Amino acid sequence: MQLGKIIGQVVSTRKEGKVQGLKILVARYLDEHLQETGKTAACVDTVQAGVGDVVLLCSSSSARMTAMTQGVCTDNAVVGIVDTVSSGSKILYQKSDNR
Amino acid sequence: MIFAKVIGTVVSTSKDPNLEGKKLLLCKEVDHTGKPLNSYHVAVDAVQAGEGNFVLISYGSSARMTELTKNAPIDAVIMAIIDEVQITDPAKSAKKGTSEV
Amino acid sequence: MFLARVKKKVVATEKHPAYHGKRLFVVKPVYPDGREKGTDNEWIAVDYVGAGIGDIVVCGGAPGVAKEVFDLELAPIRTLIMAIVDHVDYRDI
Amino acid sequence: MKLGKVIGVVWATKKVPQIHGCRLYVVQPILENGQDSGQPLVVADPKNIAAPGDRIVFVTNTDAAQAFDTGFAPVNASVVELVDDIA
Repeated sequence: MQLGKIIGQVVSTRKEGKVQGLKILVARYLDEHLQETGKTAACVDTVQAGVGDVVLLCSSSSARMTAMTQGVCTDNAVVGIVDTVSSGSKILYQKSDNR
Repeated sequence: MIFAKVIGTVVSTSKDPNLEGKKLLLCKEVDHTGKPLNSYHVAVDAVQAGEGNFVLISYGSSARMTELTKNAPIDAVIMAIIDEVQITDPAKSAKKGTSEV
Repeated sequence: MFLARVKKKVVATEKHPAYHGKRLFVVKPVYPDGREKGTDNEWIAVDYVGAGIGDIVVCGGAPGVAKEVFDLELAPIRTLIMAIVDHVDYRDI
Repeated sequence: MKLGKVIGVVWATKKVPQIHGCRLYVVQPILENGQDSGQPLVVADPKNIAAPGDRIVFVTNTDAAQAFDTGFAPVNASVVELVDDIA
């Protein structure tokens, strides 16, 4: 999985059957130091993530393994909202409550 | 499979039910000599790895082929902790001096 | 799927059971006019149609395809030679 | 599938049960003429076909798990043939 930061949402009225009713978010990929990279991805939300959240992004066929994305034509899904990322005793990221 | 070094942990409370009870580790990809490469993975731990360990990561749909990760939305799994990488071809082994792992 | 030229035959005695009795070739992807696509581009493919060295063939495969065409329980086979090309009709764009 | 040369062995005592007893090799992908092609990778050898120094054929991605008797193993590449000759 990769880390990403939610920067927006895709609004689309005409979608493929099974994608209807699913929230599609725009995430910017983060590197291992939680710094933003230039790459972004559209991904199906399965955990009610919001803009500003640092999330776990699952790609390829594994993205279709959640209850919400089973059989859906997606190859990228948000599967978790990250609380903390730490390296040794160093905290690289801590989710704040007042987002 | 790719070589990686465990550099941190990732904690998440609101996640897919299939991810519950699984340890997520932040892993930096390295080459066979231990030289860091330009990518990383958040991988599920299937072998009780810890920070600093030199490990093997299986990625993509193959990552779901352990009892722990079966049918879960997981695209990277730590499937072995490496004791040693023995390179027989002298021309290929640790060109850049000593290993960093 | 891709067009390729059969270059050489791979000879092996020790192999995975799924490969018993199968011929393996080195194939190089080509453009429709027969030019090779890059020098660093080479695949090993299992023959399904009786191809020979020098033939232009259609190669490809997907997970599980080999299992079906060879009727095997387990088939760690990805790239198959699926067709021998007689000629390619194409237009330069 | 690709051609490769076994250039090393990965020793790991702690691994997932599916690959117990299966050797893991560092393989350098090569071309038919022996030239290197791309970066070395780790390849599992479920049927104990290869040894260091050998030229092999390996299969990647989902199909790699099919080289195991169970068809279920978290590996990205598996050895399927030991090359005697390329003619």
